[in-house]
Formats: sequence, C-alpha cells, structure tokens
Amino acid sequence: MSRHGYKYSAGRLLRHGLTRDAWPRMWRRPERRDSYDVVIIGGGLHGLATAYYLAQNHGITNVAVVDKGYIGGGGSGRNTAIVRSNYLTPEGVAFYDRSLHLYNTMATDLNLNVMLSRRGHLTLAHTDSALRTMNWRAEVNKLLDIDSAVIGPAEVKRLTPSLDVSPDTRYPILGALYHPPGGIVRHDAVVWGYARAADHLGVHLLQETEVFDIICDGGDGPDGKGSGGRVTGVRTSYGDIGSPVVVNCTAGWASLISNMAGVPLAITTHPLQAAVTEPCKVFLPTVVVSGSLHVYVSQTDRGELVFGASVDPVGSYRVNGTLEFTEELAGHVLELMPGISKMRLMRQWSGLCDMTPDYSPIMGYTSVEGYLVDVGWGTYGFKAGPVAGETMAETIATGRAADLIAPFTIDRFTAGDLVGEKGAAAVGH
Amino acid sequence: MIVVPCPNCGPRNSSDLRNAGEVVARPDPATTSLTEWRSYLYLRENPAGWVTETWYCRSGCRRYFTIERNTSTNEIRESESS
Amino acid sequence: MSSQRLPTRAGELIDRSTSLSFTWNGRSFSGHEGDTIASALAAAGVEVFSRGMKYHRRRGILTADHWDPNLSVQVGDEPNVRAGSRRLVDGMQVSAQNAWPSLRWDLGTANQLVGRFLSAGFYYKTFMRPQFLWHNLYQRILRKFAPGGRVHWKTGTHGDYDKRYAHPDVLVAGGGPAGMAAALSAAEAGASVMLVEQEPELGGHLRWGGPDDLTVLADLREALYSTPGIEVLCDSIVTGRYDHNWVAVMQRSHPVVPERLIKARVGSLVVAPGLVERPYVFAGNDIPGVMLAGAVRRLINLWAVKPGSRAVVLSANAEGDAAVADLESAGVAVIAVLDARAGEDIVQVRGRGRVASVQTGDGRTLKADLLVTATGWSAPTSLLNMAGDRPVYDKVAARYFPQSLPDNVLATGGIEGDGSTAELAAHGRETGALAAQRALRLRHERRTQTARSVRPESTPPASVPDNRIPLRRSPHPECYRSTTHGLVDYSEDISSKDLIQAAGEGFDSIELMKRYTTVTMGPGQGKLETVNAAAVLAEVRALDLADIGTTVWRPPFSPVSLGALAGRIFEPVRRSALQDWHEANGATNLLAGQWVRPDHYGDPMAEATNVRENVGLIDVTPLGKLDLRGPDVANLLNLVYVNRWQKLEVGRVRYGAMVTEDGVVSDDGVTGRLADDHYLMTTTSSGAGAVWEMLEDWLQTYRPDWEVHVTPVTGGLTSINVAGPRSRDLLERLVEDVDLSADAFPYFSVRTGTVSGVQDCIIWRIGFTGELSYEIHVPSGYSLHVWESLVSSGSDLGVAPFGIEAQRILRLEKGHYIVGQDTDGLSKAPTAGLGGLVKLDKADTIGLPELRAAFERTDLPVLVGLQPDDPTIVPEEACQIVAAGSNEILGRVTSSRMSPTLERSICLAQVDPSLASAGTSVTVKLVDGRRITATVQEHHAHVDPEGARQRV
Amino acid sequence: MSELEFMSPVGSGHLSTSDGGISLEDISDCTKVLVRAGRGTAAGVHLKVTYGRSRRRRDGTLICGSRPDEWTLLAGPGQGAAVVGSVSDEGFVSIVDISHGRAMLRISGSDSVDVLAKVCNVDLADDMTPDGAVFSGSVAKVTCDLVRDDRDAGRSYLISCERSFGGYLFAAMADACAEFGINVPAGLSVH
Ligand SMILES: Cc1cc2nc3c(=O)[nH]c(=O)nc-3n(C[C@H](O)[C@H](O)[C@H](O)COP(=O)(O)OP(=O)(O)OC[C@H]3O[C@@H](n4cnc5c(N)ncnc54)[C@H](O)[C@@H]3O)c2cc1C
Ligand SMILES: NC(=O)c1ccc[n+]([C@@H]2O[C@H](COP(=O)([O-])OP(=O)(O)OC[C@H]3O[C@@H](n4cnc5c(N)ncnc54)[C@H](O)[C@@H]3O)[C@@H](O)[C@H]2O)c1
Ligand SMILES: Cc1cc2nc3c(=O)[nH]c(=O)nc-3n(C[C@H](O)[C@H](O)[C@H](O)COP(=O)(O)O)c2cc1C
Ligand SMILES: [Zn+2]
Repeated sequence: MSRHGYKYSAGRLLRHGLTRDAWPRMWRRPERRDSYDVVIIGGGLHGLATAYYLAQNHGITNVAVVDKGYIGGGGSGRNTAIVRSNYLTPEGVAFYDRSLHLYNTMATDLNLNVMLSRRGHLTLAHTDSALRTMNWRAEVNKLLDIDSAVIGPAEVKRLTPSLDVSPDTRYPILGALYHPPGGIVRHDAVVWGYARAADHLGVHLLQETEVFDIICDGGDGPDGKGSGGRVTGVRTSYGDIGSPVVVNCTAGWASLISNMAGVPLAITTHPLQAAVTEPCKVFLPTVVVSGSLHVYVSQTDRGELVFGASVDPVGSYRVNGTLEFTEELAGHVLELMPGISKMRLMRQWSGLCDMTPDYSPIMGYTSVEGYLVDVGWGTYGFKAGPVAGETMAETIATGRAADLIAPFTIDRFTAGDLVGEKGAAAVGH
Repeated sequence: MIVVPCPNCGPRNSSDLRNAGEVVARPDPATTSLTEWRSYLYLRENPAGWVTETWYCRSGCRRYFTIERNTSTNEIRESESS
Repeated sequence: MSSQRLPTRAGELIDRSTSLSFTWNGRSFSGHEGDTIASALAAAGVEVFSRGMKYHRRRGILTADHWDPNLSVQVGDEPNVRAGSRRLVDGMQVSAQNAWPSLRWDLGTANQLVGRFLSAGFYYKTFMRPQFLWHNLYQRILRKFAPGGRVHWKTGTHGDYDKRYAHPDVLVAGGGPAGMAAALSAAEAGASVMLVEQEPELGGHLRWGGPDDLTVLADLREALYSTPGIEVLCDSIVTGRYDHNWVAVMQRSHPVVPERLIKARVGSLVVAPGLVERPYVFAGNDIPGVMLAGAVRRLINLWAVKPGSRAVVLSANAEGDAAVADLESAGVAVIAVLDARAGEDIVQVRGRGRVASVQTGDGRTLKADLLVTATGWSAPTSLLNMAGDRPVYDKVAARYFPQSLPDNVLATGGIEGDGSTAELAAHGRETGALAAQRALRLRHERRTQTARSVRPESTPPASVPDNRIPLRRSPHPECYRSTTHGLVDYSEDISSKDLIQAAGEGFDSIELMKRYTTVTMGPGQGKLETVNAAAVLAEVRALDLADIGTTVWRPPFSPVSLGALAGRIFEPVRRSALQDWHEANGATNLLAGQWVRPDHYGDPMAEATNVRENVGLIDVTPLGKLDLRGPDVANLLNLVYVNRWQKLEVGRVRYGAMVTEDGVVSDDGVTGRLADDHYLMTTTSSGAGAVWEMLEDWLQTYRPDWEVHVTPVTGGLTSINVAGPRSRDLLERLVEDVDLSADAFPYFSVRTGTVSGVQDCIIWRIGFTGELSYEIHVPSGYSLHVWESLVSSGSDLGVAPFGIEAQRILRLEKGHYIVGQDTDGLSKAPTAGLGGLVKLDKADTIGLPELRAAFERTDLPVLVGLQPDDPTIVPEEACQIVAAGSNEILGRVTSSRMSPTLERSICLAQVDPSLASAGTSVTVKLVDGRRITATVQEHHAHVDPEGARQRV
Repeated sequence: MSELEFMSPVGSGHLSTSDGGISLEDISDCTKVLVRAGRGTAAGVHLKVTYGRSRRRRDGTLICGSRPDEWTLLAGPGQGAAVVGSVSDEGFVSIVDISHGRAMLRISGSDSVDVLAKVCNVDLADDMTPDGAVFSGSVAKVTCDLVRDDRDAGRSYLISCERSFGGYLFAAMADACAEFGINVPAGLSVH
C-alpha cells in the first residue's frame, strides 16, 4: 500500500507518540462527480471490497461507493465477526475458503491490523441427527482439504473447559465439528481497511448519501425498468449520478434497491440480533456454536462475551431488538455454560439479514444490463466479504461471471437449482 | 414481544402465534407455468412498509388470518382483504 | 485509614445499631445496614477502589451511585458489582478488579509510561507482521489485560431465578417526586399501577435533600403506601421498553429469588428517571478526590461519610451550591467556590493517589484533597429512545429533551424540565392522570376485543388532549471541557485527546468515533460519557452539539444478569404412558425432539434379532396421529399426499408421502379409513405439529368449503407395534372381537377392537420392520395394562421390548427411508424413489408443478441400497461416495448399520444417477481416510425385498 | 373394563399449603369431550356458550366455548359415553372423547393467580379473565387450555395440555408454587 498512501507500522506509532503529530485521515470526504464508471450502492464490507478490488486488481478507479449512513453502519458493523470455511457443499467450501485466504493476508495487504484471531470454531452437536450433519460437513471438508473434523465430548472439554459436557444435561454435547482455522476478526477494522485502501486508490466514498431510485431505460416494466432494460445511473439525496454499472451491495435492504431496477429477488429481510456482556477476565478460548440451541458465543480480547442467535422468525426492517431474544439467548447459553449466570448482558442490537430460500447468496448479472447484485448474504456474509469483492470486481471488469460465483446466479430460482447449504447454514455463522 | 390482534381472541402476544409471511397468490397448479410457479415459491416483494401477511393463532383459536403490518414500525392494522 | 463517618444526619439511610462485617481485598471491615459497599469503605477511609482499564491509574468515588464507573468490584463469585448502589450484606467478600497483583501495586501501571503510544486505535496500526506473532504473542498479552471481574464458571451453576408477567395499566419508571406523584394520581384515576425504583428506597433526589425535601418525601411515601392499586418495587430497574409497550423490569431484593425478570404489558409507560449528573473534562479528572456534587451530597446525607477535608467546588448550578452547604455542614473546609456561571473554571488537578492541588482558570493553585464539580446534567433518555423518540439538544438548558413520544409513553420530572419539588410533583400528577386516562381507554378497547373478558358496559373513556403545563427549562452554561484534556470515558479510559485524534483520522461522525475509540461502549453505556463525547466532536468540527447527535441507546438500561434473563429453564418434555415402564425395565433413553423414549434395553442387536425370530414390542407413541372426520377427508388427503386417495375403502390403510410446494419430500406415514367419514392419519414423530398446522392452513385458507375436522390424538393413543413372526400368535391371546387371520385381516388393513379388555383400540396391520406386525393404538389411560398383558402373555413366545436402535436396524434391513435422514432439504420425490407412488395427473396436489418438473429431470441424486464389499466394515453415516481416483463427490451414505440378520454391513446411500444401477461398484471414503468399494443393490431392501415375511 | 384403573400422566396427586393459599391437583382422569359443530347445527345451538365463555349444565358438565365452533365438555371420571351421547351429532358435527388425550390440573387458592402469572402471559385480572372465562395460551412453554372455574368463592383454574406433557406441566406448576409454601416432592423437578 505504500505506493498509494500513508503506511502504518510500529515505527510510525513510535514516531507519532514522540512527536505527537496528528495522524493523516484514513479516507477523504471527496467532491462528488456527476458520473462514475461504476456506482456501488452500500458502503458495507461487500461494497467497499468490490471497490477496492476493482481498483487494485483491475485498475478501475473511477468508482463511487454510496451509503445512506456511515461506512460499516449496516450488517458489516453489527455482525459477530465469525469467519470459517467449513461449509457443506463443495461450491460453498471453495468460495469461503478463498475468503479465508484473503483474511489471512489482509492485515499486510491492507496495512491495517484487522486482528484476525484463528482461535478454532466448534459447532456442537446435541442430537444424533446433528452429529450426522457434522460428519457430513467434516467429510466434505476433508475431501476439499479443509481442516475440519468431528471430535468427541472429552476433546470439546479440553478445548473449551467452561462448557458442560456431562451426559445428563437436557441437551448433552455428543460431539462437535471442530474447525481450527475458524475464528473471529475485528469487523470494523476490516471495513476501515478496505475503505482506506480503496480511498487511496482513488475510489470515492460518499457517506450520508441515500439512493432513492435506479435510473433505467428500455426495460419491460414501468419507467424503462425491468427485464431487457439497462441502467444509466442512480438518483440520490444529493442528486443524480450517472453510471453504466450499478452494483447492489445493500444486504438487508437489497430488495428495496432491486425493486428500483425492476428486478424482484428471492429474499426476505429478517432482523438478526446480537448482544454483549460486560467484560470479564478471559476464559473462553474458542468460538462456540450450537445449532440446536440457536446460539453462538465468543469472547473478545476485551473480555466481553459476544452472542448471536438465529434470525427473528418474523420478517421486518426493524432493528429495535426484542426482550425474548435476550431471554432465549441467556437460557441457551446457560445450558451450555451453567457457570456464567452472574455475567451481565450490557447491550443488545440487531441488523438486517437478506435471507434466501437456500441460504446462499445471489451474485452477478441480472436481466437488466449494467445492474449487478451481490446480495442474499443472510447471516453469513461477513466472512464472504473479501471473496465477494474480489469476484464481483472480476465479474464487472471482465464482463463474465467469475467461476467461483457461478452457482449463485439469480437464475437458479427459476431453474429450480437451489444450492444445498440449506441444511447446514441455518445457524452456521 | 409485539401484540397481534387476533380476530377471534383479541390482542395476543406474538409468541402465541406463528407468522406465515407475506400473502402470495397461489397459481392454479393445473395451468401454471414453471416460471410463474417459482415466482410464487420464491419471489417476495419484501417491502419496508405495509405488508399483508398471514398469522396462525397457534396457542389460541388456531385460526389463520391476515393483517397488515408495517415492517418498519411494527404498527398493525386490519387487512383490507380480510 | 481513619474513620470518615459523620455524626447522625437527618436523612441518613444507615442503621447505626447494626454492624455488618465484610472483607475488602482480604482485610476485614464493617459497616451498617443501609450502607452501600462503597459508603462503608469510604467511611472506613478507603479512597482507591479500582484501576483504570488501560493505564491502570488509581480510581476513587466519582458519582457514588449506580452509574459510578470507578466502583465496579468483585463480590464473591459475582463480577462487576456496582459498589455505589449495592447494599452491604454481612459476610460479603469484596475485592478490586483490574489490578494485578494488587490494587496498591498494579503492574499494569507500566502502561502509563508508554501511554503516549497507546493512542486511539493504536492496535490497528501495528502488529501486522509477522502474523504469527500477532496471534501467538500480542493477542495473548492483550487478552491478559481484559478488564472486569472474574466469572467462577467452574463452581457456578444456574438455578434460582424466575420470572413473572404483569399487566399494569400504568408503569412508572423512577420513584423520585415526579414518579411518585404520577403513580399516585394514576391510581386515583382508577388505573392499576406499578411503580419501579432502582434504589432500595423511594424518593430520588429528595432523599439527600434538606428538611423540606424530606418532609415532602415522607408525605408522598405515606400516600403511596396507603393508596390501593399501586405495586411498589424498589431495588428494581426498568431495563427496556420494547414495541407495543412490552416493558422489562429487573427486580432485585426479592425474598425468594436473587433477581426476577418481570415482563409487563403496559398500558401507559411513565418515564421519570430524573437526571444523571455529568462529569467535567479536565486534566486529572480521574484522580481520586474528584467527585461530582451529587456524590458528595449522597455520601454526606445518605451515609454520613465525610468525603474529604479541604474542598474546592466548581459550580454551575444549584446542585453545586447545595453541595457547598452540605460540605460545610459536614465539617469540610470549602476553600474556594468557583462559579462557572460567572465564567470561573478549573484547569487541572494534581495528585497521585488523591487530589493534592487544584489549578484554577485564573492561575491559582489551591491545596485541596477534594474537587467537586457541578457542571450539568445528562438526560437518561434511553427508555424514550427505545420508544422511538429522538431527544433534541437544547443549547440554553445545555441538555437533551424529549421530542415526540408515542401516546403510550409519557415523560415527567427532570427529564422533561426544571422546577421546584412542588412543580415537579404537580407535573408528575398531571402526567399520571393522563397516563391513566390513555391506559383505561386501551383497557376498554382490549376488553371489547377479547372474547373471554367482561364486556364493558360503558362507552370508552373520552380521549383527553395533553394539556399539561410544561416544566420550564432553566438556563445552564454549556460546561463540557475545560482548556485541558481529561478523561471522557472512565470505564474505557478514553480522553478528549483520543477523540480529537480519531476525528482527525476521518472518524468524524459520532458513530464512527465510538467504534474507533470505544467511547461509550463500557458497562455504563454512555450514561455519563455520551454528551461529553459529542461535545468534544462538536468542538473539533466547529458544529453545534445539536448537529452531532448521539450514539444509539439500546437495551438494557442497566446490565442484567444472564441468570435473570434465562429464569427457570423451561424445556418441556413429552413422555408416553409407558415411559415409566421402560425406565423401570432397563431402557436407555434417547431424546427425540421433545420426546424421551427408549433407545434400547441393553442389546439392540439382540432386540432386532428377536423381532425377526419371535416377537418384539416397541412403543411408537410419538408417531403423529391426527383424527380426521368429515365428508371431504379424501379430498384433503388427495391434496396433501402425492398419491391418490379417493378409492381407499373402509378398513384399509395406505402409505402416503408428502412434499412441500417446491417438491421436496417433507413427511410420510400411513392413513387408515375407520369409517365412511372417519380416518386416522399418522405422520413422522418430528413432523406431527407441522403437518397438523399445514392441514389447517389448507382447510382454512384454501378450501374453506371442505368439511373436515382435524383432531390431534398423538398422546391420547399409545401406539404399540407388535412385530415378528409370532405377533399374530401373541395378539390372538388378547384380542377377542377381531378375526386376526390372514384372510380376514390382510396386510394394510385396519380394525377396531378390544385388546386385553380395553375397548376402542385401533389395530392396523402394517410394519416398518418387514415382519408380520400389528400397530395397536390404545387409549392412553389404559395402555400400560395392554402393554403389560402383551409382555406377560407372550413369555413363551419370546416376547421382548425393543427400542429405537433396533427399529433403525430393522427398517434399514428392510430399506425403508427416513425423511430428513435419507432425504435432505433438497430431495425431491424421484430421489426418494417415489416414482411409483406419485400421481402427476391429479388436478391439484401440493407441489404438483415441481413434481412434474422433477420427474423430467435425469440429474437428480438417487437413493439406493448399498453393500460394502467387505461385509465387516460399516461406513459411518455421512461418509462420502467419491470417484475412484479423485476427490470428486458423487454421493453419500445416508444410513448404515451392521445387519444382524445378514451378518454384514448394509447402507442406504444417495448417489449420482450415473451410479444408480444395480451392480455398480462405488468408492466410499471412510472417516479415517481409507477408501473402500461397495456395490449398489437392486432394491432398497436388503432383507426380504419381495415382502414375503410381512404378508403371511 | 370397569376394573381397569385410568392411569394419569401425572405421578403425584395433590399438593397444597395448610393456609389454603394454594392447592394443586391432578384431575387428568376427568371426562373431556371435544365437540366441533358447524354453524347452524343443532349441537352448536344447544351448547349455547360462545368462544371464551363457559357454563355448567344442570348435570354438572362444564361446557366450555374453547374455540370458535368448538366446545370442550368437562365432566367427572368415566362419563365419556354419556357426555358424547348428550350432544346431537346431526349435520357436520364431530364429537371426540379426548379424555385420554389431555392431562388436566386444577390450581386453586388465593395465590393461584400469582402462581399462574409466573408461567403464563395472559392477563388474569378480573375484568379480562372473569370467573367462567375460557382461554388458551402457553403455560411454562406448553400450549394449554384454561378455564377460570372459581370454587367456594375462591379462585380456581383448570389447566389442560396434551397428555404427554402432563408430567412436565405438573412439575413446572409445582415449582412455581414453591415460593408460596408448597413443598415440592423430590423427583419432581423441571430442571
Ligand atoms: C447480528 C449479526 C451477526 C452476524 N454474524 C455474522 C458472522 O458471524 N459471520 C458472518 O460471516 N456474517 C455474519 N452476519 C452477516 C453479515 O454481517 C452480513 O452478511 C454482511 O455484513 C453483509 O455485508 P454487506 O456489505 O453486503 O452489507 P451491509 O454491511 O449491511 O451494508 C449495506 C449498506 O447499504 C447501505 N444502504 C442500504 N440502503 C441504501 C440506500 N438506499 N442508499 C445508500 N445506501 C444504502 C446501508 O446503509 C449499509 O451500510 C451477521 C449479521 C448480523 C446482523
Ligand atoms: N438527580 C439529581 O441528582 C438531582 C438533584 C437535585 C435536584 N434535582 C432535580 O430534580 C429533578 C428530578 O426529579 P425527578 O423526580 O424527575 O427525578 P429524581 O432524580 O428525583 O428521581 C428519579 C428516580 O428514578 C430512578 N430511576 C432512574 N431510571 C430508572 C429506571 N430505569 N428504573 C427504575 N428507576 C429508575 C432513580 O434511581 C431516581 O431515584 C430535576 O429537575 C433535577 O434538576 C435532581
Ligand atoms: C463484535 C461486536 C462487539 C461489540 N462490543 C460492544 C461492546 O463491547 N460495547 C458496546 O457498547 N457495544 C458493543 N457492540 C455493539 C455496538 O455498540 C452497536 O450496538 C452495534 O454496532 C450496532 O449499532 P447500533 O446499536 O448503533 O445500531 C459490539 C458489536 C459487535 C458487532
Ligand atoms: Zn386467536
């Protein structure tokens, strides 16, 4: 990155500490242009990563990332930051594995410490059918060279001593899918790293700019939208911006944006909630997920437990959160770790998830020329951000869908060829 | 815990009911095309605003009914179609 | 350390006749009933209570209440206890957090030396390479420094919490004068009221006021306790307001449970939380001895603790002035009062473990051990934000005020404006009356809409406009930061300098600033910090504070223990009427969904063999059972099953499979016709609930013209499968009124009869095991008798119970697939081998277009019977079937067992269609990595594919 | 068959406090008959009560309007045939004896309302749920049918659930009663 901007390092930290000089901005507040080669709607991880790889890998720098709020204010700023690649289907595994590779070198690639912590990821099985699914995943993973195996209760206990593995609990832990390279990452830093790098390469980050409409022409729907048409730009709270290519990276809001182009989606938006406790001395070394109990938990370096669950059953755009989420969460966490009942929950929040019928994304070209989607990220899109950005950039630059995203086309629903992640991803994270 | 007004039971906690999602018309299986059928299966309007949806009064009267709910505010009003 | 306890104060909460002993960092102390942990320690002369999170500087009392960021302590196995509000209990073991090895000598203080390098977000800018060092070293060190207390997860258990629902017309959050008055008037207006106060006693700020305040308080309290219809909960916090006025209250000091979560559906919520005093930002503002005016007033007046001996006071308001008076009355020398209203200021405080000197704005240096600030209030608007309000900043009053509230949420007291105690109470009374009005209207409406209620006779109470006389907003100087830098966030150790740096780096919206610096993200969640942080940002960006906004308040209002949120762990379990018998007879249980049922009775292989050779009994009660009556049942069956149903005769049963609208196999079972308009449907055990709801859906919304009544009878009928070549012999001994002979009662028929004297048993002749077998459905109140009769009358026939595991073996030998195990979320009817069953020429069936499409495809996986060539190897379920020379996946083993009948391993597998024909050799990769070969069979069934055994 | 004893899903019989604050009783052996009757049928007319209300017939049978077009008739043990026979089955009517299919408890006493409020989210205030009210809802996470059926001028509720949940429900109710002075027998635990 040194070719593009200010490089961070221990030496720099030392120098700034001694001189007390101000640090430079990580990104600018750019002057908006009237048109760009590519407009990306959504300044979350996916939008920013797409912009970065367009500039970095393909030299396309006349790009704007437009967000109605602040960067990372959507799902990217409110997710529980679990990364892993032990998916169920070969297509899923290949895709997420590439992402994990990009995470591995991200700190140096982006010159920002994203605090990747590959601390090991455990998916607990409490029933024999869950155990069978774990086996299924492990076996597929091994064939694809992913470090993943089913382990027994004793090994679970060794890796994570605070778990109650005794056989007489209501939901005994029969075993777990263990994925050593899985872990967590500092989610905001990932967003800022891409934002900073993209900005240095010339990309415009237009924050607090809301897209109200997509301007189309020639389509079979009203106002030239819909199948057969093409995109000419977007209408925003600061006026129109022209662009032959518009990419929808708005996750929870994906349907609203896509409907603006006349392209309906197989998506419903559901809130997904999360919560943190007050900090306590670190005692939980791994990431623990329990599908049957609908809960996952990890402990941050600051000592808070970060909890998540499955999406709210009722579709909604409301992020207020519910009491029942915290009640169920606490009940389930205490079944796993009865000893932490005196920890206190300090904050709950929620984000929007763009759920597809097969728990897999929708990526690539659509029936409207120049309008591309990178949506349907549901509850698992953070870990996919880097590879989604890389493949979307390739798709835009080459005019042809990248190989890795071929299974995720929008057409698969009309073709009846759904992706088989449905079984494993429901509470997978 | 929102309150869902059941036409039979009156206002009830949503945990007593099940939300069955946006109302989508079912094409006639005898005459439909696959494309139309799959739109019915998968495509949703998913609006941020008023949506007509079905609820099942699971712990109460066990009746299915439709209401309109604003997905941005959780306000609820009677469905025009019901 | 010397005693700082003052002579008796008028409003003191402590009972000097008591003595409670406790330990602090291992040393013994004592206090009185009514003391908080902090007041007892302060009375004993303790000045340092904790260390800062990052730089480990010593910390003393700041606010002396629930929100004090410096007073988090460990009490026994409970971490992060608020020593500023938690009342002392005899025997408490209290210790400091964030200090190692001790509060006095804390090694973490080394961070102070390098503090200048640890600026906002420093960790993002280094440790990038080498990566392994980040993971193996730096991160580990970072984790060692995590703040907070210690959870005793090894010894702790969850148990003693529970919950309660409530439905008050009016719930008042806050028991100060405004809240108390609101509760009173609401009750007088006929509303049921719940008044919630987070402190152990009512009164709010009146508690530490002068004699007039104490008189008002006594009167209000008296009135409250003598007015019916008010439930007063002290030591309880309203922690959240959710949609439709669902309100969470965390009740402490309950006689039975440590904490109880009350979930209240509230007509009107009255928010009367008063105000939170705001710290002032200046150099040294975290040195012990820097306190807020409210803190010294509480210490002196509630707990008779002398907070210092030489004080400087910076006052911008009446609370500061009152603090001066209180300090003087407590014998503290007030050596200077700086009036912020007149532009006076302080610049810096110096001192190591305690304030030593204060530097004033006009250049003086004053020797003092106490600096008191009264620089303004933050409105705790959190509950209002949760109700959708976006409070607005008022520059004149220098705080936030509610803007627009929904009708069912009202605010009163200090959060609404300023006034004398009488004015606050008057506003509270008007608010209470209005809240009651609105709630009673709502109650009227609810009663009208609810079938079971007493219909209201009167017309609904009229809606009244909000005519309350608003409280005034007194001018207050905007005091946020002095000319020096100091801490903004005490629990996160964030200074104004950090915030300015963050803004300069581009984190110049309040939300980005929060995330980069972590300001407001600590346990106090910004109660003290938010406004100061926004003020610093406003300063940097030269904007009005009103244009900066605040970060989002989210529940809970105050942290809540996981135990209390969980409450009792209610996990309903279902037991068949025979489950006690099974357990008494050696069953090892298995949890299947909510059902507890026998997995086996010791030796599942032998149990299976006994079924093949003699006769076995299995309790299959969890099978879903639906009683269907009415003239249109056949139409319904025709719709929901893939096969045809019009021609099923009375006395016959038929197998049926269901798919969802996308063509994926979802359930299966048999349905029998008991009488013309009467059928019994069985479903899978796990699918029972969903199938029932699905039938109701089709009947109610799609075919309301059809006449069918559906009654679930799963638990009411105990289902016993009597299976094995000698099953008929056994049953003949117990069944009187049914001819069991093969001719009279053929395979796939149903009869109703008397078994062992129990009438109305439904017997059908079907079987999952492949043997001659009968499934008897017995009224559950008498089923134990039937089961015991079967056991005792069949001893000579070799009768023995068998469990789920034996059944799994038997059904696999027979090749019966299990929905959800041998099929998955994408398996359509052809995959499951339902080709012969599905009728595509029906006018309507669930999923019909997808069924048609599926049968035209040639690429769908196929379920096949599979046998490893080495009969001793049982591939684990879920093993992958791969191409011989590569890792290409071509299928997977869905079920596998050792067959006791064939004495070899057997499987069902889903394979690529290219491998589906009988005789194909496939490669199976075992869990241990070995690859073996196996051969595709002609049938799913490994044993008796012709079905001869079950037709005898 | 008369010599056969009806086996309740609930192991323990009757728990109560000496001051009469609470009494929890298993009455699963009572007769329960479910009647579904389309509009305009004779059964619907004769049963009279509407959804949400109940009345006692002169023969002592409690007729509960348990759902729209659905009634549950409650009587003493062993009355199944008689109760079934007492309802006209003319037209589109289903009469199903569900005595074996439902567990049933009675909780009475001045504290019963507070016990129920711990495990059931329904507003039990007198104007919302008066004597005779019929309602259903979740009790300790099990869907139950409830009737407020006061006795001797004291509060009393009938609670019934799917038979297989009976043992659990009784344990959960006993647990909720403990606070009010019930001694929960060993072995009766929700955890
Ligand atoms: C609580 C929670 C936990 C999660 N946990 C995990 C996890 O552990 N692992 C994992 O992999 N995934 C997880 N996810 C999912 C993951 O967060 C998302 O899939 C991912 O962040 C999506 O990133 P994105 O960049 O596509 O969208 P977002 O980050 O949501 O960005 C979309 C952006 O679009 C902007 N936008 C919307 N409408 C408009 C408009 N009209 N005009 C302009 N801008 C607009 C929004 O402001 C937003 O910033 C979780 C999600 C949540 C909510
Ligand atoms: N708060 C002070 O320190 C103080 C001191 C002197 C004068 N005043 C004046 O008094 C007025 C305030 O009177 P008031 O009656 O509005 O407030 P109050 O401060 O007298 O009482 C509010 C009460 O609400 C409680 N509370 C806050 N949030 C709660 C929650 N979520 N759940 C339960 N309890 C909660 C607090 O513990 C407090 O006792 C203000 O105008 C202020 O200027 C306040
Ligand atoms: C991984 C993770 C850890 C978090 N940790 C904290 C925390 O320690 N303290 C805190 O106040 N909030 C924490 N948050 C929550 C944020 O404060 C905030 O609620 C979240 O980003 C959603 O934004 P919003 O509440 O402004 O809508 C965390 C969020 C995430 C995603
Ligand atoms: Zn209802």
